[in-house]
Amino acid sequence: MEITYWNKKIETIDRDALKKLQLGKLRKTIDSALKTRFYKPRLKKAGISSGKDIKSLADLENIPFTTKDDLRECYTDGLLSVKLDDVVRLHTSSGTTGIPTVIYHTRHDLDKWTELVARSIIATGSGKKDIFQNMMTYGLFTGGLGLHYGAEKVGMTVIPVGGGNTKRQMQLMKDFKTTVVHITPSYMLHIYSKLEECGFALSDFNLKKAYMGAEPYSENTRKKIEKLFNIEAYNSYGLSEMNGPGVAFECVYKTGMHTWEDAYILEIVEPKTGKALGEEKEGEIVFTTLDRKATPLLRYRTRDLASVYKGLCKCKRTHRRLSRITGRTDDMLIVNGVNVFPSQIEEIIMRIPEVGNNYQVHLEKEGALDKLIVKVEIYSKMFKGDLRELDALKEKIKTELKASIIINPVMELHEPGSLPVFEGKAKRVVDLRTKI
Amino acid sequence: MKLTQISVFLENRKGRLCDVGSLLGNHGINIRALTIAESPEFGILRMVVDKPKDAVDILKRKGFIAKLTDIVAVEVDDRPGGLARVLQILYDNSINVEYMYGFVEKFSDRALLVFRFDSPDKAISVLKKNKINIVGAKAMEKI
Amino acid sequence: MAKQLNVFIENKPGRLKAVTEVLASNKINIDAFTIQDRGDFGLIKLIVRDSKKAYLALADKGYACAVKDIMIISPKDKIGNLSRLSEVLLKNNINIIDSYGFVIESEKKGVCYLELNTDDLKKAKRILDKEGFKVLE
Amino acid sequence: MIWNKEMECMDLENLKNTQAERLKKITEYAYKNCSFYKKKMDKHGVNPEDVKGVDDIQKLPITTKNDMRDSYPFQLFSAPIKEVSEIHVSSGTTGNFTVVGYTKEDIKLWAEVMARALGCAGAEPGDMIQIAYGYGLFTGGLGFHYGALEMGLTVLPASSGQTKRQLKLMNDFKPKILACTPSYCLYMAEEAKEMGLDPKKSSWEIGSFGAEPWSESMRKEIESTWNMLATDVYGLSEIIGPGVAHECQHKKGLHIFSDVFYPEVIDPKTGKHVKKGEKGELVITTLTKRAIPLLRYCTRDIVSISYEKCQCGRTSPRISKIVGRTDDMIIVRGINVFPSQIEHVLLGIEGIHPHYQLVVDRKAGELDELEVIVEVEEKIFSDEMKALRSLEEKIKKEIESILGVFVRVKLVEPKTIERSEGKAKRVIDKRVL
Repeated sequence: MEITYWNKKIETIDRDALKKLQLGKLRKTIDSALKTRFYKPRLKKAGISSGKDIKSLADLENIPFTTKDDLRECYTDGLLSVKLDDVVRLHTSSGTTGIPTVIYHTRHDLDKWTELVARSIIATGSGKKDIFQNMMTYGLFTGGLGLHYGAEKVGMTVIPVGGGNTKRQMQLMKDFKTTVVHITPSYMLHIYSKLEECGFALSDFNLKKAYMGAEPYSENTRKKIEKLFNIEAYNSYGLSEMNGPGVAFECVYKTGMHTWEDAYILEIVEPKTGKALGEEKEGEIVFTTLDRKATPLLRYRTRDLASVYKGLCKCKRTHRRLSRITGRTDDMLIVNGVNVFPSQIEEIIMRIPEVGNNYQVHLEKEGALDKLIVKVEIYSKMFKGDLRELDALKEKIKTELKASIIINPVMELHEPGSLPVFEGKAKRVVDLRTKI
Repeated sequence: MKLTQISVFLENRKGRLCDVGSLLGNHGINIRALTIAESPEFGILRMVVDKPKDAVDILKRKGFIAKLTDIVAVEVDDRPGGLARVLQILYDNSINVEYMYGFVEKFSDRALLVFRFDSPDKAISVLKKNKINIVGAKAMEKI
Repeated sequence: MAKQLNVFIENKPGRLKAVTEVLASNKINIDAFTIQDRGDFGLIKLIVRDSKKAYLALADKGYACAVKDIMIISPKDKIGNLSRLSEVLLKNNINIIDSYGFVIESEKKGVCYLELNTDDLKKAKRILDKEGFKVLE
Repeated sequence: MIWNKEMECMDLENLKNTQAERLKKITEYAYKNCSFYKKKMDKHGVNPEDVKGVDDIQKLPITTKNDMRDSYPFQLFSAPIKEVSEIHVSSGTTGNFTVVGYTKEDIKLWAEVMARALGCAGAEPGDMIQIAYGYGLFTGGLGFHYGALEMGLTVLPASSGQTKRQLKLMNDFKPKILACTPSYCLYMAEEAKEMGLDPKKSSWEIGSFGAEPWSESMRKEIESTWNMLATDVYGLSEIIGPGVAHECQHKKGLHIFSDVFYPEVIDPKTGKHVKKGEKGELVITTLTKRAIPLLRYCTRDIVSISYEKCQCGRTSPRISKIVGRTDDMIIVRGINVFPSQIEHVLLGIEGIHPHYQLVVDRKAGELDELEVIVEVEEKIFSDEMKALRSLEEKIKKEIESILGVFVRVKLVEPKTIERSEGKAKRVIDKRVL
């Protein structure tokens, strides 16, 4: 197999040199973290008042973890370590009601991110000649713009479609002979199931590869997709707190995702105790950024569960490989690639006076895609006996939910007392999806 | 035993019901029962009339969209629970009701229910077995 | 003014039966009813003799229900009478939310239930009285 | 600020020379690299050598939207596809898309003209911009994005929709510049009041509004509601996307960047130039584009052009606001809609070959509503509510997936859509701009 590199020197750097590089970058990151309102007192308390206080990578353990809640508390500028003038872009996570999180980028940060994505693309064997159809949403969501910049850097021809609109996706794949797509696995399966209905056949396409991420799925599903489309499918991992896609990516050997360790320090910890775990042990992924000037993050708990593979990859890249993500430590749901917290749904529903005290969220598969069904009881005290008002109520809840969680739910109105009663918001979520 | 009902597509626009009524009236067609199923934008007018085929022809000639559907009409006792009993029988026999309407107890000793089933023949045999009186076309004309 | 009881039900087997059972066990007789459906849910609209009692019986069981003023008219069962009724309402700009009706005695009289906007009710009664339609209490 | 003084303030004589130079080159480039243009020019009996100055442009044949449709997908490309770095499509008049491609140089050009456009609006490096145009295939979002990064602004890539989130972002990050459609800006004011925000105290000082027609009275309303300066941006994806022309702070017409987009105004009936200052169809030639250069592209937009020097110091000519269209295209929430597209969808739904009508309306403070009225035929009538509602739903979904715009579908009785000479009137535009 032919192995191609975007930045061979860094990608195949020997481990000792990599560690040295990490240490140097970590010191700089600490210095820039000390400029933020959030980290300054925290690091001082841990006895760190300069990057020089870090003598070895082992000292990292003295630094407390950073959590999603910390990020929320820092909204808007508690974690900003440069002047706003030097920021060229910012991304926020969803949440019109709950507190969102924000990550700032300087031009340097964007260039580094773009490089990581370019490396990832080249690692799969793609290049300048490829036609790349990006089916991830553009905008504040990092999935779209992240791959976009990397693909342009590599010199691919980018078709920036964004998500949805299956028929149009297929038409474009056919007309422009798309060779690579960036997509969620469930949407890939959905496309397959809709081929005939939309008037296309696999022979219309020239597809060679799929980059799949943004939701958990199994090895079997990868194999299935590869067989159905006769393509190679690569796992991609990223999260907006760590820029977005391009944190870890599979190479042509498809044995785990190379985590770009010159840009991130990777730790796997036991979720309850926070103790470091060895290779091949499943635990929570923790990252420290090494190349981000605007928003440095130290030991960020991703809440994603995975393990690190043993040994060196045949591609000679020395950057360690992550297994696929096996689960979450919290109740976050991933619906068609979009992150949703049950608390977001509850907050909206409970604000609407015509809704009774009980609700339930069902997740089902409709074909290959996820369907979010929100069942609410109507409130007998507010019921006026008019069907038109119920129509309007349904529409109202739908619009409000769509605005907050970006997903268009199916709304069901139920009689008072007809839904089972549960304590706690997580229990109200019934996930009937079969794992893919 | 099945009766024929006519269904007409109507916009939710003032005066459309009036137009149908006068059109049928002018042609000597008598409406025995009617109900409207409506959505915010349009409605379906459902009627039992004495001459359904003629009625549909007349309506179509005037540009209405109308069609004939089979329904089943039954009579029940005029006392509390009369309706509940019929529904119990249908439920126990898992007969699916697409929609239903109509019921008069106060003004006569007869109470009439109009059903649309997805399998009317099965429904008829179940109702008969349970001694529910089904109203035929002839009896309907006499109402 | 006549009362109608509107009850919210899910469109699934047994719901209508459950409502009528509550009424039967409370010895409440149903004079007329219709269903307005929206696919997955709908309203049963009931005319009962004691709507307040029926309301309490159903509300007690947790049903979402509401009592609405409506109008019951008993027009003569004559060809064209329905069209005359709707014409009168149309001419006076009265909008019908929902209506249903039957013939009670052939060639003699029918009954027609009209659900109107609350503001229109009094006006409609006055007009229909004047036009010779019998409005039942 | 004036982003590119050299080009934007060049004296007219030099500008003409630059245009002539570039026109010669692009004509030759298109003739050599694009079989479509070779054929077209040969048929028209014109050679690249015939073009010696800008006035010779009239010797060249015009390019129409239909040409673009017929050459789909690749015939208009003048650069090999591996050199194309980005492709955008917009929905065409019927089944096919209208496609545009960009090489790396074209993307640079796009960033450059958008930076100029933002400069016209009054942006300065270091300002923050909230981009509420859609990102993705629609050129609005990415066009502004590239231009803003080029100028060194801080970008909030909010994309379109999700009004509450937009307002929260505005409130939390205090961006100075807003880019969106003008009707969306007004719509946001209503929502802001509901959220307890005072639009007059918003952080937005400058708006760059476009992608749909709007009027002076809308401008006044936006400016007084939000206490901000509202400027107009013009562009179309065939030419490059946003960034073809932009108003400066004097708001007396939109400066068209004529050193790269050469404008003409023609009488759509005769194809001849109108007299200076008269209204006509805007025709644009891209003077430097590589992937898909367009010679004399008919925009179907009706404008007039003023060549007088502007108070701002820019010499680039100014086009008036778009006063109308030469075809039946309507713009709904920034998206181009052709009645023929709707017809295409209805024909695709089994058994329907009906009369239909599009009604566009805009209530005060709300967004455009597109209603598709369809006459019910016997074939599709069912006496079950569920069946009719799902038919409505199906039509709605199909149209939305083709157009990417929210619609309402209304089923009506036969023969209720007004006809003239037996044909139904296809579009009713009730909007008061």
